[in-house]
Amino acid sequence: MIQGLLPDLAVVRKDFPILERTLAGGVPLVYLDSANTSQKPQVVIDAMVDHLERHNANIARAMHQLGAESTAAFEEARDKVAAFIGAPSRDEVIFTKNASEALNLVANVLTWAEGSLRPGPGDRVVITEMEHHSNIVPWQLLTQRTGAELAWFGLTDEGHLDLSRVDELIDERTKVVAFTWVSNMLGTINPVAELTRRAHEIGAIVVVDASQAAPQLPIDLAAMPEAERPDVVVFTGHKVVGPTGIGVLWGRGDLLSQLPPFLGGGEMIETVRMERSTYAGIPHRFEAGTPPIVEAVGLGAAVEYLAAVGLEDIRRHEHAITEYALEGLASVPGLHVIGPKVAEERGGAISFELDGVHPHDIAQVLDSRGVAVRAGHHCAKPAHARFGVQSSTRMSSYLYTTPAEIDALIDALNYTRSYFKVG
Amino acid sequence: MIQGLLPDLAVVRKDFPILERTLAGGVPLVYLDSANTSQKPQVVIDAMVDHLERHNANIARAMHQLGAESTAAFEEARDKVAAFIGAPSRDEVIFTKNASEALNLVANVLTWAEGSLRPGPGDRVVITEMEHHSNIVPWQLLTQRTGAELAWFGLTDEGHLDLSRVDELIDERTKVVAFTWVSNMLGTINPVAELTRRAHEIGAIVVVDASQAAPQLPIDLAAMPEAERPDVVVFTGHKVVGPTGIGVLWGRGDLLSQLPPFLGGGEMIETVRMERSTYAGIPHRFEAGTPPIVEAVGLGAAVEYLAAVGLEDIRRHEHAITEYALEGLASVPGLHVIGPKVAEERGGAISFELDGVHPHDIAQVLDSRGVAVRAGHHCAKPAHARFGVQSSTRMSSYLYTTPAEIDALIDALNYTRSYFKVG
Amino acid sequence: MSDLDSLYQDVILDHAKRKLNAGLREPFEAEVHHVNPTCGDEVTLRVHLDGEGPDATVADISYDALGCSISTSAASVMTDLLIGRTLSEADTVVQEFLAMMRGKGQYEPDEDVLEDAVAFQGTARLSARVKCALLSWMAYQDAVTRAQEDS
Amino acid sequence: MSDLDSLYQDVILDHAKRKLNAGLREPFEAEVHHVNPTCGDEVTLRVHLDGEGPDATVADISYDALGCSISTSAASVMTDLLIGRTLSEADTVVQEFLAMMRGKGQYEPDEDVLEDAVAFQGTARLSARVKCALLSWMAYQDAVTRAQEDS
Ligand SMILES: Cc1ncc(COP(=O)(O)O)c(C=O)c1O
Ligand SMILES: Cc1ncc(COP(=O)(O)O)c(C=O)c1O
Repeated sequence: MIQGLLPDLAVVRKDFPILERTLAGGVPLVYLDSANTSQKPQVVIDAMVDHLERHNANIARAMHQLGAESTAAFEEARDKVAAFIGAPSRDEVIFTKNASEALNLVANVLTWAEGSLRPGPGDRVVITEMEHHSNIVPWQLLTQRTGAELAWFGLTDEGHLDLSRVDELIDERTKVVAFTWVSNMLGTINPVAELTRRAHEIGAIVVVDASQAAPQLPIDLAAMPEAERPDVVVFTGHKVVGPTGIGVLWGRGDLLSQLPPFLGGGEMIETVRMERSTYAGIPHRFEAGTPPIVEAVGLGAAVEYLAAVGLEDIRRHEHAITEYALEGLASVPGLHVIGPKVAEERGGAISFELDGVHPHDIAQVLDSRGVAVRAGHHCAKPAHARFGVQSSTRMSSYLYTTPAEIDALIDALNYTRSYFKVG
Repeated sequence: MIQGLLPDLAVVRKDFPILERTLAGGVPLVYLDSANTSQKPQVVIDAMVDHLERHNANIARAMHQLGAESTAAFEEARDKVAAFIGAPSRDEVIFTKNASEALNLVANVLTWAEGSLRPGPGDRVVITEMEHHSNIVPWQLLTQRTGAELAWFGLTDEGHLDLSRVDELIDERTKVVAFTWVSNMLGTINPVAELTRRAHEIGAIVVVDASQAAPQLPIDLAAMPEAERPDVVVFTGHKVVGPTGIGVLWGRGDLLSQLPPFLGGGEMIETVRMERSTYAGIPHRFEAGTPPIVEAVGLGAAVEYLAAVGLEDIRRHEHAITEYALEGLASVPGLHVIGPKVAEERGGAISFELDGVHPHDIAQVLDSRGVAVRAGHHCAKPAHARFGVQSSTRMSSYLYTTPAEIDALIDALNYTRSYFKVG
Repeated sequence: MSDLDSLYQDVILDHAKRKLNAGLREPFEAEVHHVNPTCGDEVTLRVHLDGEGPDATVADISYDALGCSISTSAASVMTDLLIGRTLSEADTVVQEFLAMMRGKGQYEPDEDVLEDAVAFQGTARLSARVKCALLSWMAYQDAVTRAQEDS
Repeated sequence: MSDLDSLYQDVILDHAKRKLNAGLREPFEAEVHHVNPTCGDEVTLRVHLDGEGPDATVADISYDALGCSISTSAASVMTDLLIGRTLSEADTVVQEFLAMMRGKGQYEPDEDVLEDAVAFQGTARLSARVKCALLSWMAYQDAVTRAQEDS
């Protein structure tokens, strides 16, 4: 018996209508691409439908009853998201369109900031080699535009951050340290508290990409000692069983309040004259235009659902599945996992190579058996380059994944080897 | 009998589940706030539910069957939107999160552009006094950041653009002319072809905010003579019976291809190295991160629905309702419409003042009778300032609006007068 | 009483008409300008304090308000209640008003403290209008803070 | 034939192994580098033309490809088909190939024109893999355009 699985796994699976789907040839779906996007429980879909069919109206601006209902639903979603991550204040929760926008928002407002917040020539922005492109490109653009230097943590052969150069990278010149909590390619869990403490010692701003962490790790920002609490944490709705079209930026209130606006228009203003405008306080300052209303409603239902199942339990489940998967993958001849080999050090995304078969071809054969994985660079080209590969195959589990699905993956991988006559 | 109403109005209304709602006290909903956001037909909701329950996956990156289905659905939505506005090429259609982001996108990439596309000191950006804040603030930010001058068309007392200064405003110093097709406050329809021709003569880029036009005017970009076709046209999903969380930017391909990226990350890249990245072509270059997938599916269904009803018929319907509403409003003592008084010159949003009663108080009394209108500055503070008012009340109709609903509005306005004992 | 009548109680409509203490006056230690960004309602408000610390007296509150009957009457009621009190007495009233306005109509206000201002219980039930009623009260708090900072 | 077998036809797996004409060679008039941004597959491709205008001969196409069996075999098949033809003959083949790949499996390709390349009909049915098959063909078109621009 595998320890740590969700006790009600069969019930949880029933919450996700898509898991009943069959694919070409009548084969059942084995969805192992949750790090790419998660599936949605009925309760999220129903919340969205109810909103669209009964409460739809624009928010804030509308005084009528539908407007009040819609506004209440939107702002309750903010409360729910704040509770989900233990935000010290609900007004520090800003809705964006996805995690990528949230990261770009931070990089942009720092580019336009006045005074010492703006990195300039001689200053440094530090990222890591395991970042998703969405946490690389915005910082490349910022440093190109401001003249600051871009530097990064390299990786060890085991797929951890190489912290040996930490003193060189994080010194008084460093203005921003941005890194991922959990790698979407390697699965690595990074030492958020330790890195944040280091960065805070020299007064740098810490931006954490929690896109892969939020789905599977309990996060309680208010419970973190201030020195170890990042200044900004972002994640994306569609990976926490919510809809697309919404992301979350949490930021320390007194930092956000000092930053200039990102996009202009709609409710982000205090007053507008033709010559010049003044801007609203947070969170509205950073929410230009009609926000993702029905998406917020869906996201609120999503994080409530995850909280009801229990993040600790989800974490344990992911851990059990990951351990089982690592064992299974180790049994496939010629298969090499890239990243930490121990479940304790990683999240549920596992990338691997299979000697003699290109990831695309693996994914294709797997797909013919209903097993959905991702093949490619997973928006982490530098991390692939670091390990000398151009692409990889990635399986990623979630709270609805069963050991039987892992068995199906391993079977399909062995079948792939025989199909392409390798080994 | 009122001429021009949709022949199947009763059937159309049945398509919109929310119209059956009753409000506090059992009064039926009279929704006259469609310029703020439109209601959604069942077919849009169903398309979204079907996607979430059966086809949900991330796009582009996913090789598996769900991924292929989801990608196909997303890209078909692009085709449908392209058809809806008669885009010369479907790759010129870019999905944003709303109209505000689309306008900010343009202003931002022009700010970062190289060479002559970037407005600089000595150059001019021209807007108008009737713009929505979302088409003012981005240009204020651009001109503050680049040192270009911001100038604007004033308004006539009738609520039209004052074109008497056109030669002064649009000359060889002018780099960008940005204006709304239909005003969300005054209802005014602006002369897009004429202004665009003028601007193109001196080589300026023309950006048109079609947020209020797309819902009610047939748009066929390919059919416009090139000299009169704007370079960029934007609108927002939630006003064309689609969901929130999605907007549309159409831009001339050879212009967009010369512009730098807006947000960085995800699929907007060609290749990423730690030092530097190169970027994908359009439309992907401007779609960083996971796009609004289920929202695109909903928007595709929405514009298909509008096309099936027929934009010409919708236009005629709006016209008939507007004419009927203008008559009704004229019958209320002490009521003053702000903006053109003739239906021919305007869209279906009608703002007005009522002597002795503040717009909020009007909206409140109306709401107690189920009539939902908007009160405030409608994100058009400068236009209000122009007419010496701080706020106004606005009714706005759409394809589901009936003459009986206009009657209900007029009754409620008369009741408001007696409630507050004016006149 | 209908919802509408409980919102527009006579006390409120009366204050909206009479606008007690309206107009900007000298002397003052702080002037603030607050806007309700959603609707554009505005208030410019001045406070004049007499003395220092919590025992200082609110010698005057003068204002210029543009807004709906809820927001203008709230300014009128507030100035009528607070002028002449000590800062700490005034704060008790303000806190009670805030508690009522944030109570969604569930909070039982102390009528002895709020006097005419209890009429805003009907507003507290309408989330969209709460901001209207709070506009001048928030401006007052802000102005007092600034007046104290500067002294 | 299963979908999988119709995708991975022997011809294709064979070309993926043999990689005809692989490796970068001199002389060449143009070199291009194309990437499939979705998956990272890459090809560097050179063309060497002999003569001018549509009657010029495609004297050589050399390449270095990193990718799946579909993308590498497509490069192999293409070079095998096009080298030695005139530009206009080659273009006929390219157009026929593009038509088939964009036909979602519905297009009836001319086997006389496409020869081994008809094996990619199975790929045309899988929208996610069409880009793999097209990578080197698009690179070839681009390279020819550039070679002609520069001459
Ligand atoms: C004319 C006009 N432009 C822009 C917008 C902004 O649209 P969104 O809030 O969806 O970005 C609106 C609607 O609010 C509008 O009416
Ligand atoms: C670690 C990480 N960061 C950022 C992102 C970007 O998320 P989105 O595409 O929703 O913006 C992802 C997912 O794609 C991710 O895995």
